[in-house]
Amino acid sequence: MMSYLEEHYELIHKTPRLFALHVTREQLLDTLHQITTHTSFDTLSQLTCTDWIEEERFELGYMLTNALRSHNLMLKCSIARDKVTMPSLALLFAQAEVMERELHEMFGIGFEGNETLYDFALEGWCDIPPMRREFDTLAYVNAHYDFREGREDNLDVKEEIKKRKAAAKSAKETPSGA
Amino acid sequence: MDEGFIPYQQSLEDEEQSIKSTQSVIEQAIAWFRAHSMFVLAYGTGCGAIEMPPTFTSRYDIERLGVVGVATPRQADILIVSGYCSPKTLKRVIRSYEQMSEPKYIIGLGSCTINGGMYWDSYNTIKKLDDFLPVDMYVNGCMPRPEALIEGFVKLQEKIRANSSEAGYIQYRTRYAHYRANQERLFGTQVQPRYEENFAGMNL
Amino acid sequence: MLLLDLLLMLLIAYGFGFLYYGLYRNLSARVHGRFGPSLAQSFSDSIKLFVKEESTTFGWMFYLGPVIMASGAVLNVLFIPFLNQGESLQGLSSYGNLIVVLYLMVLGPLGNALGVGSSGNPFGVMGVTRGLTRLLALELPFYLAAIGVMIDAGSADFGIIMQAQSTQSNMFAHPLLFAAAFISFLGFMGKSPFDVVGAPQEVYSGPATEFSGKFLALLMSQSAMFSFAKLLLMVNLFWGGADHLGELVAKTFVLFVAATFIGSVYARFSTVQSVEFLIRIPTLLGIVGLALL
Amino acid sequence: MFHFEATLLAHLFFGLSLLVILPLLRRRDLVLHLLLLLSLGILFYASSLATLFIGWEMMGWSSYFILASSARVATLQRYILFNLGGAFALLGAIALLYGFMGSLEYRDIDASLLPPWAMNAIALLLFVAVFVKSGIIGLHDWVVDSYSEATPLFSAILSAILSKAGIYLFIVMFMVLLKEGATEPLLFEIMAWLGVITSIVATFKAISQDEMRRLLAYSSIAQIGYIITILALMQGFALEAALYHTLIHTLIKLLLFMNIASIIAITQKERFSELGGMIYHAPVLFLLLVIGIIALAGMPLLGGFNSKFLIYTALLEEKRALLLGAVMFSSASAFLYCYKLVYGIYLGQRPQEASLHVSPKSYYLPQLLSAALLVLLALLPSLPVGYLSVIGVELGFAPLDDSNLFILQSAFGSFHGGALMGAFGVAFVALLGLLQLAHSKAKKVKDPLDISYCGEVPRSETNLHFGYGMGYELHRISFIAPLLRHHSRVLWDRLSLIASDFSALLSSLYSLSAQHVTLLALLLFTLLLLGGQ
Amino acid sequence: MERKVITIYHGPQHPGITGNMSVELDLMGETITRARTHVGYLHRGFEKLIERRTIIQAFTIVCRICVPEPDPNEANFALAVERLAGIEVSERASYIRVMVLEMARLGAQLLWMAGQSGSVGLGTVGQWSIYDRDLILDLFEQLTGGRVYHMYIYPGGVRRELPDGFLERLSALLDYLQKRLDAYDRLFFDNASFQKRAIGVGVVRGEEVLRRGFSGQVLRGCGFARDLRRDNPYLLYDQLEFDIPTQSAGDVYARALVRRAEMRESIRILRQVIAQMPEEGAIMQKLPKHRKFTLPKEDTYVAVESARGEFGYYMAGDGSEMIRRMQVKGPSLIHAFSLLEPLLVGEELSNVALIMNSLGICPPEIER
Repeated sequence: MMSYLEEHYELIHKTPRLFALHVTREQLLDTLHQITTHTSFDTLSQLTCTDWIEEERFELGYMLTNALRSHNLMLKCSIARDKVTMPSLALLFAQAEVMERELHEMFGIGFEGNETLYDFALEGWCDIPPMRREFDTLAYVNAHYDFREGREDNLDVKEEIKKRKAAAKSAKETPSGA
Repeated sequence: MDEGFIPYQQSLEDEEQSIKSTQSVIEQAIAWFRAHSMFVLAYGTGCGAIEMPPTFTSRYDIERLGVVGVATPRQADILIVSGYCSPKTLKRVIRSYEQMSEPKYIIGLGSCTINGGMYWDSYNTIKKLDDFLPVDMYVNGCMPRPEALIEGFVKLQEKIRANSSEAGYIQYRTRYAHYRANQERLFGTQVQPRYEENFAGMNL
Repeated sequence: MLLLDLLLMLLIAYGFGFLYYGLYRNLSARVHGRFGPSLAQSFSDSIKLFVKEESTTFGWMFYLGPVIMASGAVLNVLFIPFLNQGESLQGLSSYGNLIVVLYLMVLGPLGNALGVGSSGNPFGVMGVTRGLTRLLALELPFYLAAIGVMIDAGSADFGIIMQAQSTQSNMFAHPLLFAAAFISFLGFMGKSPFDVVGAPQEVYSGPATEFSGKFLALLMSQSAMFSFAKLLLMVNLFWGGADHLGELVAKTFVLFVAATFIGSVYARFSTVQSVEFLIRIPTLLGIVGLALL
Repeated sequence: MFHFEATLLAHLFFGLSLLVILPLLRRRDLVLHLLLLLSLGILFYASSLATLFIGWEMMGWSSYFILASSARVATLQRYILFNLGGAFALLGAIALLYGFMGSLEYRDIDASLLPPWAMNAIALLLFVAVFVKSGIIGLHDWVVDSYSEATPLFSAILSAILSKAGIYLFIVMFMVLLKEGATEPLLFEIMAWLGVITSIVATFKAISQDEMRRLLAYSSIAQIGYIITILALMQGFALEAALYHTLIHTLIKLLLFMNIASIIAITQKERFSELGGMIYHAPVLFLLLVIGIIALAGMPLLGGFNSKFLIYTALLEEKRALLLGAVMFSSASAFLYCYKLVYGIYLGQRPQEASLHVSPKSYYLPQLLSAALLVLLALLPSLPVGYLSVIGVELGFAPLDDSNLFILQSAFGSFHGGALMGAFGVAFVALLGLLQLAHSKAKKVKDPLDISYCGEVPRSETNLHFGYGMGYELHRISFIAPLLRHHSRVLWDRLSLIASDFSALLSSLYSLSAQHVTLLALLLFTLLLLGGQ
Repeated sequence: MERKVITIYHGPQHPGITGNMSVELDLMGETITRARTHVGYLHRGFEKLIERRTIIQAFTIVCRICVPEPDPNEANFALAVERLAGIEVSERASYIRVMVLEMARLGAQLLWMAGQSGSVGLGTVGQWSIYDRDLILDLFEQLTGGRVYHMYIYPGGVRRELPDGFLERLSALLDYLQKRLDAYDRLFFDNASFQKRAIGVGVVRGEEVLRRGFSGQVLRGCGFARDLRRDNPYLLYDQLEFDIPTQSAGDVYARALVRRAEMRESIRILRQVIAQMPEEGAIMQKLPKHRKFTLPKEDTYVAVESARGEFGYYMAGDGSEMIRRMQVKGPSLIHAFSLLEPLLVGEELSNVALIMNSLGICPPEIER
């Protein structure tokens, strides 16, 4: 099983049971097809996406696993952050449908051929897709929610540490003085 | 009682004695029955739902206090909001609360309902439940233990017996505009039906 | 005098109904390994519901539904004699008979079903449909047993049926009929495995989904009285009724405890399964019992 | 013409059939309806078998023509075919009787002279006629189709009146004319079971219908099934129970069909899946229907219970435990379709696009009348017993006790209608008062979609109406599902195929060559000769 | 307009739903003609929050991803960080981790039993099993200080030494549970009424199931002995003896039987852990200081077998002290959508809760 991959692709050995290989967006469907037919990696178990904002790309990871569930192979595919569509794998793997739906909502990535790209977890979200790096959750929170003002005995941790240090210092100084 | 988040509760407890003396016998009896029979709509909005089963089953057996779980909001007296609320859930919680019959009370379970708790910087959880719904009793902790929840019920019993005009459902009725404005601000265009419109208050 | 008698009967049914309901909660709590609520808890619940400040209604039929249901339960209590002798606690039983009571048992639920339907809630109607579907199988064994008892006594009159058992109660004279009726009775009491009607995990709360406040209180009160009436019916038909109130309490209590314990160790049958089960086993028991008559 | 010992019976049936003039309300097919009334008069008051048959046929044809204005051709064919079959059976029975008696006059018939085989043959033929008219299961297809395709008003007539003609025929034939005949008891036993099986199967079929009138048609079949069962006992109290049930059933079906006619006039819809939520639009109609279905379900507090009670006690008296069990089973199953009827139309959710018309006021009159009678009968259950008892005496049975109008007597006990009504009324008023006085205020939901819906909010286009789904689960129940399939339709379709094949074969006679015809003729001649010797 | 099919929601506020989610059902009668899962009621944006937190800060919230069984999350998090940062864990710490994971598994199975029995109205089982689960939670409290959330398995080891006499108490508890399991057999698994409800319902079968990415009892219930503890071992599972129970029917009852056997296997593993655990040894490696604890710009994927199936973490570092991306994959994501939706079609409404519980669908791990 490994030999086929070794022969045809530049396989990265991450651990003895976890491999990775890089594909381009165009190669993806073809490679997947080859791998699922020629090796035992025939199950899609996870679809990941990492936002490398400084490199202007999303890195999608198609995690494949074999029928024995003993080895994992990750197909990595980088796409530009602005041109965000991918071919859908829904016809290849039934479970891809919902994973793509999730990434669509969280990153705004379109999947051509997936009919179910409606709301997944969020209802009526009209801001930047939340998992993109440029989305600042704290700013969003500040804009949309009110925080409860703290208790009266609520202490600012940093101030308090400083105060205590100062107190300890002065306490140290006082006995020396006395 | 010096710990935890209690200023609002504390203020109520202080008033309790003075209110009690002004109640008639019948009012006291009614309040007693209300306090000793609490039908709970346990809405498992978040993690808090996991401590609900122990509370209701043989280890902690909250049925001793007359607390019973019911299935639908119509039958319930007390709504437990068990943990963080995403706006999507909050809509359903509000809907359920509005379908309950007065007098109705809310127990906010867990730190997340008080101030967002662990998820203080999450874009999808609310930080202050009492902006949107009148919370009668908060039980803090992450997770609050079943004992804490029972304590919350006992305190709520006291509050119900005090028959205070500060009770949440009265607040919700009288200050509906305030709560509604907060809800609308959060939900934007996707608002729920208006509580006032649903109930014409017609007496048959 | 009659009026006083009727009121006393209603009072007894109401009181014991709630006591048994409290007992049920307590006993099943013991099975669960906990203490459970106080005996009067159900009574407190109903009072609390009566004094809720508001109750939601969907119109006049919704309002009348629980009233019809409760009236049906009242009629049931009044038309079943409590004792097998004497003048007191006979109620209106001389004005009716077993067949009347068998039909009165369905009157209330049907009336309430109208109220449920008028709310427009699909869960309520699904509960009603489940109830009526289950009913068609539930009644058959009970009817067969009742027919056997009536033919045996030569009358549909409660007094005569109970007199006919003065030497040997029907439970021992016709054990198969008793078995058939008892299985049905479990279903009538809404006990597992025949508790499909209001199954919260399936149809929310079934027929009770939309009822709140005083409506729910009325439904609770009537169900307490109604279950006492069902116990009475079983005692009268198969255990020869009771000579005095003490015996009545003892007999109904035994029957009740049996139903409670059986109920707490069975999983709920689905509608189809309960119908199929009831049509097969208890009905066969009933038919064989009738053949042996 | 009136020289006939069962005049009172005829009065009863003709009295009921006067309702035929109902459609005068709408002035449609007036002549045909009068013809139908005439034919019923001839049928009921006949004093000879010839008149009886003429009445029977006229009834069939006049209703056929009335039906023709609205029904599909296939339905009409089915109607006429089944009715012709029944009529031929009747004719056969009459012919046999004539063969033995030499007269068609009622007074000349003495059944004790008939040999057993002839009596049984006559009985069988008559059974066929009766069963076709009452739609015993297997012969019921025409009933359902014609009821649902007639004009709404004519459905009421079909169900309330015409379905009773078979019952009349049975009573006249077996309890009056052929009373002395030595009919095999097994035949009646079979008839009793056929009746109860019909009622069970028809009840389940009724539950699974989506169309209001089809549901009621099956319900009619089921109710007539009880009557057939009870008549098969051939006892006086059974006859009275059957007549009482006939009376009640006429009232109920009149009420229900007229109610549905009103609904059809208002909404132009016929299916539960298209209706719903009419209660607040037509509360009076709703109440009338509720009275109808409570009576139909045989609940105490309305007249429907009286006849059920008589039927049950009659069966008890005969110690027919299993038969009674089956009847009660069918009766308990009927609750489901009763509820489906009222829920599907009046309760539940209103359809979105509902353009409503006004119901003709005249439709209310018969409904109000029947409802009032049903209530009256509940209060005074023994009211018709006196009359029925006289009919029974007329036919040679023992009279019934009707000393107290409030009490319905039977050998197996009695009940007091007034006490039941009174107790219910007092309990109802008291509880209603209690509810009104309760501390809790009733708050009416303004938006009908404000229902407990698991926290979600139903949209206005979400379908929440369970009218179609009610009873759908019966298909899953192993012993009910086979009953719901269209066995009889398949059977008759296959028969019609065979018949058409056969007629094709016969028609080939015309195309035979001359030699073949000669040969066949010779063969036939030889056979005849042999037969003659 | 024909209105034959009604639409109802099964959840979110419904006693028959497993957690805060909903299934939109189209019903013909009570027969389901279409089912659609709705989630998002519990979305908190964990993956976003973790991007803003240092490792120790992230550690405190990862356990909250799954409420019934938080420890696989902690284990996954620790394993992923250790793999990226190149940290080795001592044997003793690994044993303790295995112990914690198996205790959590046992607790989750008991909780599942309550849900499964509750879905068929057999409340008594739930009352008992939640009590027994509470005894496990008591031990957790002694060990970690928390009943539900333990925050115990930290990258580099575990956070605390075992309290005195802990293993003896655990062993006593296991004896007790062993006895209780027999009681559950009588009341629940061998109960004819439960069998009647569960056999032949929610059948998942065929070779296809492997390709569709199912895991856990769904696979083991239809004859595939797949268990990451054996197939892709982590911690010390390759040194422990245990069986992977399977059933072939693929229905609700088969999955229940698998879980029944798994509870016994967990007890067996725990007994081995108690016997084999080294008396002495460090429980925590020396770690870089809080602000210096960085992950290299690399990624990895780790997965453990939770009580419901494969629970995997994808983790990518970027050289800073924050985690660049952590993506959680719980078994429920696939089960709740691509398995549940078609599985419900044609079933009765009564079986919805039954099937959902049997698949062990837990919404917080679907949407995080």
